[in-house]
Amino acid sequence: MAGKLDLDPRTVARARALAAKAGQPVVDLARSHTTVSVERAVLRLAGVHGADADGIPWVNRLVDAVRADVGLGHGVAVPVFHAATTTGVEDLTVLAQKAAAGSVRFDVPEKKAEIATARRLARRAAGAGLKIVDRRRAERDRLIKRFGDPKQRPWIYLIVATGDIYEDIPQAQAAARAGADIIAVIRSTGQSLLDYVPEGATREGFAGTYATQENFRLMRAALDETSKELGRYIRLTNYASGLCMPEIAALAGMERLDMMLNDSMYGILFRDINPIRTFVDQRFSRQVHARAGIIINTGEDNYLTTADAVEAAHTVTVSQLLNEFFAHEAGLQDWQLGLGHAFEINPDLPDSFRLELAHALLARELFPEAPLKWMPPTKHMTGDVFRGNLLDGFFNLAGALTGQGILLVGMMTEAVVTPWLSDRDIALQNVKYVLNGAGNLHEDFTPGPFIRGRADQVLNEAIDLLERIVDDTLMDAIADGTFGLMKRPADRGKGLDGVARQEEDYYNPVEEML
Amino acid sequence: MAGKLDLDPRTVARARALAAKAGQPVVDLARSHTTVSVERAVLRLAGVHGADADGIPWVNRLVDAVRADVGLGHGVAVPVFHAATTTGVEDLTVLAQKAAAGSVRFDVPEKKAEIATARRLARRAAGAGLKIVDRRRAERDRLIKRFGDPKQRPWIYLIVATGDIYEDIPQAQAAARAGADIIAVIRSTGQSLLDYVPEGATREGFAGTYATQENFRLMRAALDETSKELGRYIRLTNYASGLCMPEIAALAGMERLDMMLNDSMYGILFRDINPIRTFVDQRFSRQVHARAGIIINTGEDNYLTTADAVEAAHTVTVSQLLNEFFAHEAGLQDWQLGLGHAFEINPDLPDSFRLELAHALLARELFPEAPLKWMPPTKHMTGDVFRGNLLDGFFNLAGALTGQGILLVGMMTEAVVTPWLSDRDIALQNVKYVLNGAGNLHEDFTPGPFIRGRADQVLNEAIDLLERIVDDTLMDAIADGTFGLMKRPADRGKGLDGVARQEEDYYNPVEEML
Amino acid sequence: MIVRPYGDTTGDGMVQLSFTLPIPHDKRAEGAALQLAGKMGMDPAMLVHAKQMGDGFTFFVVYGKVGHLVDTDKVQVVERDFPLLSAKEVNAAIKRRLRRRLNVVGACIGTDAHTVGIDAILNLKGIAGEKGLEYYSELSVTNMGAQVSVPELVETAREKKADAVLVSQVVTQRDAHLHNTRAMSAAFREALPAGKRPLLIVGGPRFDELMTGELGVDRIFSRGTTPREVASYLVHALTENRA
Amino acid sequence: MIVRPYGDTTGDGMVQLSFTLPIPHDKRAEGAALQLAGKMGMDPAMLVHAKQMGDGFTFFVVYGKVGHLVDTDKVQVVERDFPLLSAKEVNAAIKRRLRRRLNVVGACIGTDAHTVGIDAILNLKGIAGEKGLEYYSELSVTNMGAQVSVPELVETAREKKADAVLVSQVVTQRDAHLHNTRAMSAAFREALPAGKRPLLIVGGPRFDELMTGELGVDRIFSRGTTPREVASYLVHALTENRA
Ligand code: B12
Ligand code: B12
Ligand SMILES: Cc1ncc(COP(=O)(O)O)c(C=O)c1O
Ligand SMILES: Cc1ncc(COP(=O)(O)O)c(C=O)c1O
Repeated sequence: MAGKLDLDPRTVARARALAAKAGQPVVDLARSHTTVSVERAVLRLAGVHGADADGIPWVNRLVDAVRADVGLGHGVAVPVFHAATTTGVEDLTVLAQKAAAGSVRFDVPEKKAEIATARRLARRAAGAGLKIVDRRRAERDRLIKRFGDPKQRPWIYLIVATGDIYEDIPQAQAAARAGADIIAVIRSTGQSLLDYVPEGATREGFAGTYATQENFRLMRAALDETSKELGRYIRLTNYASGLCMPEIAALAGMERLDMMLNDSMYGILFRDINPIRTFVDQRFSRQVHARAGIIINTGEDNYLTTADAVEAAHTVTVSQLLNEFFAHEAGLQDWQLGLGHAFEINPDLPDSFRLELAHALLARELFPEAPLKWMPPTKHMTGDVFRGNLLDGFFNLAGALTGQGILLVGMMTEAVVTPWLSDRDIALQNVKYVLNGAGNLHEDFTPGPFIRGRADQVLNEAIDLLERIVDDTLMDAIADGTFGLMKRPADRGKGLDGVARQEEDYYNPVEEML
Repeated sequence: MAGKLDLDPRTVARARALAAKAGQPVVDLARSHTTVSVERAVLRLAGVHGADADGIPWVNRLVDAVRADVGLGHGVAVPVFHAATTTGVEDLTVLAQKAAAGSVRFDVPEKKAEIATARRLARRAAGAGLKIVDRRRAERDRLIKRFGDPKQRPWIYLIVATGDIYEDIPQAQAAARAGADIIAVIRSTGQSLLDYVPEGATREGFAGTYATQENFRLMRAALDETSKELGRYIRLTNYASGLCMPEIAALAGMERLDMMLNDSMYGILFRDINPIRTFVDQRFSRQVHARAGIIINTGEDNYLTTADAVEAAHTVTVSQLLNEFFAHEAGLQDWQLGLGHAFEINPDLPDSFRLELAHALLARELFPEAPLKWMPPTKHMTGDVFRGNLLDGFFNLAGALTGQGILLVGMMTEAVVTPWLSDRDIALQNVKYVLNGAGNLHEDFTPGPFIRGRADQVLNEAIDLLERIVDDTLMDAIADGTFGLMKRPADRGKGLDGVARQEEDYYNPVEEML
Repeated sequence: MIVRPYGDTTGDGMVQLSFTLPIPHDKRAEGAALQLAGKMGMDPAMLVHAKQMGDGFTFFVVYGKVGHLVDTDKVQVVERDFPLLSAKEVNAAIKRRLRRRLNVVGACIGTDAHTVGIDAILNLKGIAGEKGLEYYSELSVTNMGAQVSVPELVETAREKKADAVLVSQVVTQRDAHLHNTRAMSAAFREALPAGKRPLLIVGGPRFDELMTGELGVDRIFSRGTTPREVASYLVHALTENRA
Repeated sequence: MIVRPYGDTTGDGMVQLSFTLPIPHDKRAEGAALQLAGKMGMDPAMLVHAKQMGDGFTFFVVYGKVGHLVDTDKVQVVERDFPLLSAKEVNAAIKRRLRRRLNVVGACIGTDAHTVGIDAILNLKGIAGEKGLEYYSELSVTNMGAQVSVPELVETAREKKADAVLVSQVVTQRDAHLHNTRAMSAAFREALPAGKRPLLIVGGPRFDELMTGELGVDRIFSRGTTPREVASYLVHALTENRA
């Protein structure tokens, strides 16, 4: 598939080098900070679970208590396990309950031996969590071997979002039976700004269902059944982005989710989360994903819902290069990089479809080993559902012609409602028609000067922008509205108070083992 | 556009030579026969018009009277004009009325001078009719110069079919405003089996509106207005095929229709009209179209509604070659040959879209100068209107990719109702999206081995079939169900009694002047 | 069982509706569209798309909730009230009970020239992998083809001593299929006394199978009919009820 | 004026309808679909498509004629009851009548993060070629962005001495937009006495503009609103009625 654009390898190499240069300061920042959510993720892996009567998880209570006593900068592992030893309360969940009741105080031991003991215990506990993650990964490998991967590329990705996990399950199963390879359960609006992960099975989300460990478990179990029934392993996706990225990543690893939405900048741009908080959280969460064998999906498509898809095409490329750099740095392999892009050019623009092909092919050829995630039209969808289904058909065709890896199925009711059962069925029928009837059309697709020229232009604009970012720093670029027209200064945004600079003696048993 | 398939010019030449060989005996047959409708067409051009109280046109009454007295074999022109001279009734319509009342008898004059006089008068009268045709053609040229041709290829062809000419008119105008370049008024079901042309403005057709001279006039006048309003000449189409092909061709010429459905075999196959009747009628009608500068549309698409579009692909090619041969023989130029073909492959077939491209491109490259008419999916359309609109979109794309000349716009309600106003609007929006966004995709379309191989295969199958037809005669092939699975023996079918062998002294002033 | 339409949650009652009103697009037109949706029982109704077409028409798409309940127990359907037989069983039943071949005459009447449907039922080739009635050795089939006039049909039915007449009607504009069917059944009633009248069967994709009484026919077949169903019905109606 | 839906002939009353019923596909399900169409006033109704989805659901497409009449004179719409002013006129009117800048506070409230709509109204960039309210020299605009809580909004409005509060709501699932708007207007009623309360304006693509009373707001703007309309309304409501 690669090689239709004749991209100059030196230009490509230069783009990558610039991205690394632009990204490195952010990596340094991430390595030198921690956040409440990173620490809670450690405790979740170490076995803390459940929530208090108000629904606030014990991990939150525990981290808040530690933080009140000694701050976050040392990491919570040592204070917590030290307290466990000194109090003799080995069950951390019980410890958290006691801490919440004010009957435990935390401190950072001074003695080398005490530190060593606390660290050892922490490592053992967190190791047990990672072992679950490893077991889940092996289980996935086994199930894929048994049931098989989808027969075709792109894999077909469908959204379920009733708000009620018990409605979601049959809908997801129906979607899989109708041809979906990947089910994504969209979260309730607003969850990404909760600084905790809700607990239990939930039935009351708005335009999405809460991401909880129990919901993950229920849906994964249901899809395992369906995988068996269909003889095809159905992947499950959820969202890491938000204030709880690291924790959700840990839960996803422990419940065998297969893909996670995880973008290095989405939270900053589209949820107004503090940039530093996001960069720290995304790094840790990606390390966990790497370990869990989870494919990440980045969020470049979102830029084109606010910015113009032609004018801002190069910002997508820049962001993909940055996401790739950050992902590699966190240990993710190329096959785990579901880099995002989207079919969002104004359909009234002359040659709009060919411009889409140019952009999609550029991404394909810049990241030949990555399972690119191709997002459907949303911005230019209207209440005209007949036209909507047509646009989605051409989106599907562009996906097939340019060899995309993951196809998020577009819905004719995009501008109207979250997908109905029948919308999904109509949409899948659309995908099937296109892939079956025209899926091999790439054999007859040899981009001419228009498409090649446009791809070159976008790549060059991306390089120009990267040069500017290298000069000004990525943080400033984000503050200036470079991506998706959103202006997000580094000292603003939600969740900044959950960030702490790592002290000399910062210890994180999970990071150590990743 | 041409040359993407690398067809072997010798193979193509061989196919054409075979078609000529297969068609010649039919031409000989057509030249040696006449029909009631050919003779009525002559009289219409000579100025007979109107109908009796039962709605039976005076041309029918007159031809029937002549026939009863002297048979058809001499042509009606000489007996009629001889009678006009001898009775002194110069107005032929009055003569027809008298003939119907039984007060005139016809005979074939014996004297050379009488014959010469009758022929001269006939020539003059028919010449006046042809002059109207010529004037209309010049008028069209002028209007096209003034208002311009459509800006894009393919031209967009839309059907109107309310059954009521006064509903048709605003709908046609709305369609033109919305982007149609060509308006076709479909006829009422069953009109093609009427052995006369109804008179006057009509409001009671079933699934179509009667083709009458007055309806032609009303619609053409309305579209002239709209052409002016839009600064784009809107073409008008109707149907010649049927028992009255020659007459309708004459009326179309006199009322400045721009295109006519006119196939050499459609009437035989799909209306069970006698083969000889059809071949005679089509030849004369095409001579009239040639004079009128009318583009014909052939009906190969229909085969694929009854036969399978993949199995029978080569029968389409054979029929196109035959239609071309007959058309050239009748004096039509390449630019007047709207040869038909259609997007009718079962959409569930793997690579169905690429097979469509192969077939469409084969037609394109076999007839590079002809404005091919590309017909939308009908057979595999269902009540699922959402899927229908998608299929139509891919049909539009195939049309653009393969450079079709005339695009008959598909309707999402194909399997439900004759098109609603809103169906046409949705359909036009579909066409516009595809042509605007992907109309130039042919630049990036370079058929690979699959498409090239399929085109070759169809062409070779066509040659094999033509060889068989040359051996067995075309009449036998038609009798055997070669086209559209319809079996039509030469001695059966409707309208056979309206055919007569030409006598030695057969005279037809119109044919002489064409 | 009582059910409601289902969008994405049990009981949400959601439906999609589109239509054109013969008025230009403005706020009042949108209100008019919502008024219609309201009269159809949509509440709340969301007008999600409005587009003017030409001067005086506007197309609307409306989504919304209907309050109507659907009671599946009150649904009237023409359920197959006869066993579905194999070709062998059909032939055997006719042989045993009728002791002669059963005569079938088929046609598209009126100006309708859509023969694919009736051919699918009658011709050897059949449809959907099932052979047509010509394949059944105990059926004698006359397929008159398209655009057959009612008098011709009656004449042929009489001549062939038809046990059953099968008529196809595909064009429905201005209710052509209903008019033609009524004309056909009336002609048979007029031409033949009750006992001598063949079984009248009509078929086509847009018929309502409940309308037999109104149309004066014995049975109506609609979308997706297969030859076996028709053959089985013939056996049931002609050898069980009558013979 | 009395009108009917238009398919292809005046007065034909034709509409298209689609929906899902939570039952498997069989003849009874088709009858159930027709029953629903009948209850919606479609007669005759043609069931033209039915497709089972999964085990227990079937999707239907129905075409048919509705008898309902639409009376355009009875349509209630919120017509623009104020003149559409240019930016110049807006500024001049505020200057003349208010003698100070008019304070506007805008936000997406609740968990809604769809800022494109409110940004289109407020930000300089505007929409559809029209500049947003920030462009108007006599308007002082505070755009609080997305996911703003109601208490924050009330607080900011008080602090900025807002003359008008502009709230956007795009997500409508489970009527979130209605709940959030009601909560917002209730909070303002609670926090501020009648005379001190800012003008409450809410907007979003799925609002019904007639619901102001029910939602406790002064005005609702829906699909396709432009900044000029909003500015003109502000002038009308704040300088004419109140000042
Ligand atoms: C093929 C076709 C044609 C072919 C017909 C060739 C032929 N020899 O039959 C051609 C190209 C000639 C044609 C022409 C026209 N057609 Co046409 N055609 C179609 C098409 C594409 C498919 C119909 C078909 O073959 N279906 C497949 C068969 C197997 O299905 P079926 O007929 O439903 O039959 C099944 C059942 O209904 C049942 N059944 C049917 N009959 C009977 C009878 C008995 C006794 C029994 C037991 C069962 C039974 O069993 C069958 C097997 O399951 C439809 C659109 C569509 N996709 O449906 C339009 C369609 C039917 N045509 C239409 C029209 C208007 C025309 C024209 C009148 C247009 C014109 N004015 O020129 C012409 C003229 C035809 C005429 N005089 O009748 C309209 C009818 C609109 C309406 N509802 O009134 C349609 C719906 C297209 C449209 N949207 O405009 N057509
Ligand atoms: C862009 C977009 C996004 C972007 C938003 C970026 C941003 N910064 O705004 C992103 C990608 C982040 C996003 C995310 C989500 N989205 Co979203 N999104 C859209 C999309 C594609 C376009 C919306 C848009 O920008 N329209 C253009 C603007 C200009 O139009 P407008 O909002 O109608 O505004 C106009 C008028 O309504 C009016 N107006 C609006 N507000 C106001 C206020 C006032 C005071 C006034 C006077 C006028 C006014 O004036 C404006 C100009 O004319 C729509 C689908 C669609 N095509 O409509 C889905 C859509 C709105 N999203 C939807 C959903 C569900 C979500 C998510 C909740 C999904 C999830 N669970 O993850 C998330 C989360 C967002 C959240 N927490 O709210 C649904 C809502 C379904 C429903 N009806 O309930 C939609 C309809 C898609 C769908 N079918 O599922 N989305
Ligand atoms: C990368 C990424 N993360 C998260 C989300 C959704 O997040 P939220 O739950 O905040 O709406 C998206 C939505 O498109 C996304 O692209
Ligand atoms: C060549 C040709 N002539 C005529 C017709 C229509 O003829 P009728 O009026 O007999 O239905 C068609 C219909 O598709 C056609 O293709």
